[in-house]
Amino acid sequence: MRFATDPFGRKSNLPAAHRRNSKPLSLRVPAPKFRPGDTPDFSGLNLSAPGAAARPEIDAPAASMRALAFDLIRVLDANGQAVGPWDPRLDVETLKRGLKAMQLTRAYDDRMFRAQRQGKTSFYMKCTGEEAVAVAQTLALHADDMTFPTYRQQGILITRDYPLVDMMNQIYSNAKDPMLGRQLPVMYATREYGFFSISGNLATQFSQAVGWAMASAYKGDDRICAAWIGDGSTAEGDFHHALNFASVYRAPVLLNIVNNQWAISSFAGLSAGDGETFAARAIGYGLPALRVDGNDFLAVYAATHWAAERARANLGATVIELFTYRAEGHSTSDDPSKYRPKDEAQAWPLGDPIARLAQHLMALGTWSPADQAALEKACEVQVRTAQKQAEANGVLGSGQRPSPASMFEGVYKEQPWHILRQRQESGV
Amino acid sequence: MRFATDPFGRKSNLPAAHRRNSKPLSLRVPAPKFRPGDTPDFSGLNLSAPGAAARPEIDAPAASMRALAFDLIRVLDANGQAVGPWDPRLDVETLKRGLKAMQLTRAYDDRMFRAQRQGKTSFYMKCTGEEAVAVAQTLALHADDMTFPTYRQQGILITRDYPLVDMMNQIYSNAKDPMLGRQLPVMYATREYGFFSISGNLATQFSQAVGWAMASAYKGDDRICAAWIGDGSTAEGDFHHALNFASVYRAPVLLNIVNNQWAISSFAGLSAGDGETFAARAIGYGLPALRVDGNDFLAVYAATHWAAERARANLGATVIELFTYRAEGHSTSDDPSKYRPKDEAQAWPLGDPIARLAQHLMALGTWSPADQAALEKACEVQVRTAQKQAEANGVLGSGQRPSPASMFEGVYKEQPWHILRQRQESGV
Amino acid sequence: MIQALNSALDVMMARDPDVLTFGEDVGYFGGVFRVTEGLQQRYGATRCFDAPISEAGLVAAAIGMGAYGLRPVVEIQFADYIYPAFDQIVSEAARLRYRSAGEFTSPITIRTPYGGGIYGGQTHSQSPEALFAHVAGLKVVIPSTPHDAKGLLIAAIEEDDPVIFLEPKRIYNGPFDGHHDRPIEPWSRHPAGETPEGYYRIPLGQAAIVRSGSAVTVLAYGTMVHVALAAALESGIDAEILDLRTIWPVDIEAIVASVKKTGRCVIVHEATRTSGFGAELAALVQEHCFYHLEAPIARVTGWDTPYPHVFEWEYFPGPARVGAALRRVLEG
Amino acid sequence: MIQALNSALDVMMARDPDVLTFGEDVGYFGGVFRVTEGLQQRYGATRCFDAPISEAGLVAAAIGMGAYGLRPVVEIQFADYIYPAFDQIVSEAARLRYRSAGEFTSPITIRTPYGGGIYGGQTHSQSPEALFAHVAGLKVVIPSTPHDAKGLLIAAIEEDDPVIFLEPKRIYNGPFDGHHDRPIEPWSRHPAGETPEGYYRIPLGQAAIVRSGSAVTVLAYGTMVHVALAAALESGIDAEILDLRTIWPVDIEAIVASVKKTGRCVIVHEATRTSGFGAELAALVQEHCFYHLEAPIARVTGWDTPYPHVFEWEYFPGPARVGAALRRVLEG
Ligand SMILES: Cc1ncc(C[n+]2csc(CCOP(=O)(O)OP(=O)(O)O)c2C)c(N)n1
Ligand SMILES: Cc1ncc(C[n+]2csc(CCOP(=O)(O)OP(=O)(O)O)c2C)c(N)n1
Ligand SMILES: [Mg+2]
Ligand SMILES: [Mg+2]
Repeated sequence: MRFATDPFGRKSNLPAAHRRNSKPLSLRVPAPKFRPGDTPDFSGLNLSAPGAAARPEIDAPAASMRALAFDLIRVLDANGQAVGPWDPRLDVETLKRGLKAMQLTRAYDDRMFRAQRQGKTSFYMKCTGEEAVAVAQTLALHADDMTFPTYRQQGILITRDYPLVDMMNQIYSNAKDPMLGRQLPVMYATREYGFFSISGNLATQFSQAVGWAMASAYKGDDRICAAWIGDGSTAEGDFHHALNFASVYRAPVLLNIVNNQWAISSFAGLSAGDGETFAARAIGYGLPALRVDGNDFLAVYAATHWAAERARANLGATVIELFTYRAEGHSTSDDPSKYRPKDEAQAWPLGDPIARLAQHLMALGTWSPADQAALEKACEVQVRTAQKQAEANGVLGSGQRPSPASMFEGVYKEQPWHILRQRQESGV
Repeated sequence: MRFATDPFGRKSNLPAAHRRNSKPLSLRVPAPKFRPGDTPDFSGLNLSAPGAAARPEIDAPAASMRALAFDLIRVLDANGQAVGPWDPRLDVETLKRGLKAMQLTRAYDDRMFRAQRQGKTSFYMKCTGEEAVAVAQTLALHADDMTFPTYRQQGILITRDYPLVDMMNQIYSNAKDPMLGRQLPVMYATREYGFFSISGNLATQFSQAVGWAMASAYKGDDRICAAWIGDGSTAEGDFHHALNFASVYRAPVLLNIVNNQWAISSFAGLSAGDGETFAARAIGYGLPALRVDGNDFLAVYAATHWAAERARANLGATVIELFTYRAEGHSTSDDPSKYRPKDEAQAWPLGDPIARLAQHLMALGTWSPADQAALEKACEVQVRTAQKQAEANGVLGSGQRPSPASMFEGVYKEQPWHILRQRQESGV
Repeated sequence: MIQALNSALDVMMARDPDVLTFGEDVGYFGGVFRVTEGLQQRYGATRCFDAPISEAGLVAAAIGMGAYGLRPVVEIQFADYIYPAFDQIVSEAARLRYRSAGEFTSPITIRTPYGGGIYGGQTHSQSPEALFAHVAGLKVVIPSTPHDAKGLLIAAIEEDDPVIFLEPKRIYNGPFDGHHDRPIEPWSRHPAGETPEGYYRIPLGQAAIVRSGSAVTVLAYGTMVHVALAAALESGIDAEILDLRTIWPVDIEAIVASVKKTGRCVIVHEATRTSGFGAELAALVQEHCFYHLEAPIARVTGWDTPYPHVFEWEYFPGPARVGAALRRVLEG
Repeated sequence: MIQALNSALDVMMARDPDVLTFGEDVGYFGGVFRVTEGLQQRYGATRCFDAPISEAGLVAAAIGMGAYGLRPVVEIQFADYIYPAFDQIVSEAARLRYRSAGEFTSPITIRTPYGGGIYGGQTHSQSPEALFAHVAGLKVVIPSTPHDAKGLLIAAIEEDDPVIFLEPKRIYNGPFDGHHDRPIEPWSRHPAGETPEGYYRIPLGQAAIVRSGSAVTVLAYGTMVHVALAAALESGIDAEILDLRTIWPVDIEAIVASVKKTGRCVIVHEATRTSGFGAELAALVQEHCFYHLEAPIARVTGWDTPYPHVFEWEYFPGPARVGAALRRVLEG
């Protein structure tokens, strides 16, 4: 039993009949379709028609609905009409609440972004164009359902009426910052509002959320839990752990993938694999997957509600891909014109979530351009008022901030000897 | 915009129409069907008929062959006949080579297991019942293709004619141990034979293999690479990283999941998710998946060869699930009768890979029970002869071992000052 | 020590429905070292269960459960396999209280067998305690007897902060003083082998003086406590031996009091030397006792190599090496 | 320093087709700190490319490439995000040569910006060097000037063992001595800001005496070298300042020679104190220079808390704190 020699003179144990010359291999490095200078063209995008995706019963087996991982759930059509089985048939009050929360989120983002540019804080991150994700999803959950967000779901807090002033206090690291000045701006946390501490380390919350849901199930509670992750962050191991644990223990959790197509300068093709959807990841875990137009408030609401009902019925987790577009830079430290066409956001065919919901309300005859202008104005005023209040507590660098001694507290429940001595050494 | 109160007296922002009483949740902890004392019954198992699975062209798009992730590629039927499109039509010489390598692997395992029981080494791991995986796959690769194995692919070394004596020297940590006594038994490594250093840390090799394949592609080489992982180990993040990187960079790598249904005492349901196959994991990455009867030498060969041709043609990675059964304990430290029925291995409907290939050869008329008995005897003799030679170099505890000073070498290419001083301090 | 740890889990699961435990092979099988044996039978599969082979996943699940309000105890099968969970432990569990200003905490316990002496090769023998001692927000506990193991594990589970609980697997079944060539001693013959029934706790952060002496202070923990005792006995040196029990926050008062008394100090651990926890101990001792020190502080440790299978006893810092250090420091 | 690092990569990619580099956002965009700017254009997308957000995955890929025979250089976007890759670094890259008896090696370089001073909060400010110094098989390098950065990075890429290359991001664009309230100085005005063109190397393992003195030895690296210089200048103390440059294996001869001369030692680093690399330095110094020491070795470090956003300058061990330690040690 000796090795044969293959055509390259190397030893080979492959039977001669199957041996072949092989051409040299080459490394494929994928790249986005459009770079600065290119004209973005999304016409090749394969989007399901509004109303086309099927809506299974919540207790249908995951294996029976694999197609939904490749379709796109859409409710609003080009005229702002709600169509198809996923229409959540929301009352106008709820629609208006959603519109207002989205508008407020956008106004808040704009002010805080500007505040960073004015040197009032070190950093900020907007969710422009993605407001429907956090807002519609929060509305479709109970108020005491738990959330494990990323830094781009400020809309949860806003929808749950967490005080804007407290959010701003955090952004400013000022004397009333609920995070005591310890955290980078946007890293909110509030137990009362069911909003888990945002981590600077991507993806870690995704598998933690599954643990929270397991705990809720273990205790016979009836609260479920939702987690969010970015398209780029799905490449981390935590994503895999989350789906596996959620599947194995049938945890009552919504695993939301916010596919805004960018991860700083990296396009979604670096984490999605070979042209596949993110929702398709769920298939291998036996989890149902819904792929949703993330800029369609009604579709997002409906999918979330479906998944929440499924979780509440003890049927386990659902993976939801929210297909959207990051309309602005990654953060105040980013300049997207360096890596993508300037006008790509405008070219995005699924539009803007606020404009589309407003259009729907108008199509229903309960909203007008004047109403919309008034809402924009009202939100701006509300944000400005809050900002004034927050700035009275200080901005970064103003000196109005939590006591420096507090920096030595809370590492542990009780301060151990070494931290006490370090505080003494520090002289604060 | 205030919170409403839900029926539980908790604040809720869900519109009244959608609010519902929910029953308490409960935690699902999955368990295997059979435990000690139960009678194993695999009759419910959904196995494709031999010959039934379709065989696509190697350049077919992954999306067109998703069904193969749920089917089972089988070639040998109950009578030992090769049937269907996956029949690799191997010549008799290759079949006999495979049979011999499997038989030798089994004989080697038996002797080394016994050696551990005799106190000649600290530890051993068998691959009984899974021999077709390493042997058929190795035969379907070129001899200089790279392999990133787990501890259960000793069959690769045996198929590639790595000296048995050297394998045993490693098991005994003796004076001629190629690993210089540094490693737990079974942690072989040999560059010449294209066998990567086995890691005690599960799953790490899976994503490393993708890096190797990327390097080969980057260099315009024509060698491809294969990696193995156990069913249980797929739960590690490295599994996810491997599939993602392989997909993104279209790496020429075979990603083999050896589903032997057990991970020490844990059943495959803890890593497979909700009743799903392991092959199905590939779908979400846009990778083709083949699910194969791992005890069917011909099916394993054919699937591996298909995937290798695909990789060589620069079409990227394939995920192969090898469905088999771990017929013996996890290792010499394990007692499987503590957690599964004693006779479960016998009840396994897909039989034993050696017996099945022998049956096939007999059906072809080129093999007889007497030939088989002679082969078994010959393998036993070969192993015993090697064992004698190896034991002449020492066994664990015999004192015949590499020089203790060598323990301070190879941490770095050159010995730094601190390790030199530690060696001096140690007095060796 | 296995029974003591099992009893601690049993006691806490009986007392507190929010305590649950999971890990690889810990459910039906009761753990590869049998620490969770019988718990699934007693408390049901939802309170003691198997986890996928995903150390990061199971620690993350524990963090989520802790955020909910439970007190999960997870097992990492070997300390050598804790690294996949490193990010979840270091970036998440350790910092959660601080970063959320107390909104969320991580009252979790991570148990894991560690250390060598069992011919486990480089991936069943490691001692990673220093890596965790460096991380603000973690407590690190290492018992050296069944009595302490039970009391400390109960205290760890009751802690409102994350605890890394390292179990010296070489002494799971009996004290081991490094004389690998002598017959194995069971815990039943050791005074601290006996474990009181029911609930008791040994507060974290308190060292124990396991041998009083005046010539030199030995700082040790885990298996090395027994090695140090043997070395003292065999060398006839009047060593005072401190069993740190909690690595961090360490009992600085006990250390300083002893070294000020003896004027000399030997530190013993099994982990690789460089940047090991012995370095911190040496730094602390010289910071606090500089003017009392009569000789350089000596470290007796594992060598700066992976743990080599066949050189187990050349690697292991046994009583001969500790004895030599004691003599050196006395001569110093 | 950015340009110097970029130049090191450029030089090595031009010299050796087996050198390639990848990481999150390093390809088209050139890295969030622009260290890889222009390399994709110059060498093509298969030699400088974006990786998925998977630190473990990209380090594993590098290990596989290294096993093949390449010399990959990977970037971890911030050192704070290196923990997901911890297992691949510690269990795999570090031990591969040893465990395979040299059959396979890991000639890989892991570059990552580290340290605070940029208002980055707790996940853009960490200094994890001690965690890697504890791991046998790794080398750890930290430059403090553009000149060193280039020469050291070239040496690191040429190393046949894995190197953790930590880049003090606070001094990417200019030396920073801790006086955050003073105008920013660019590297162009600093003598070591100039970088020779083309290939040159600074061997690993050699410290540099950046200031001679006789009163006290300061051991520092990275940004802290500049802080220590400022402290010496401002205090008027005749301090000898060593820039370690390679953290491990450290230049023990340079350290011992200096401390034996001065009899006093102050160690400065930004990482949390407990079990930080300063502990190892303190232990080594007292082991080697005990009889020459006239005062306790002092450590000036980050506090044992996460890096707190608004307390950046209370946390950062600036020249005032270093100066106080110098005085304390001189009085000691
Ligand atoms: C573990 C880790 N790696 C890298 C980073 C740096 N980083 C911060 S945000 C980001 C991009 C995330 O993209 P995505 O997940 O798509 O979320 P998006 O920003 O688009 O909402 C990166 C790489 C990090 N914070 N944590
Ligand atoms: C990271 C890590 N975690 C845990 C272990 C302990 N361990 C060794 S083998 C094993 C089971 C592996 O099962 P599987 O992947 O199915 O492979 P098989 O043994 O069945 O071939 C476990 C849990 C390990 N070696 N490494
Ligand atoms: Mg994104
Ligand atoms: Mg298995």
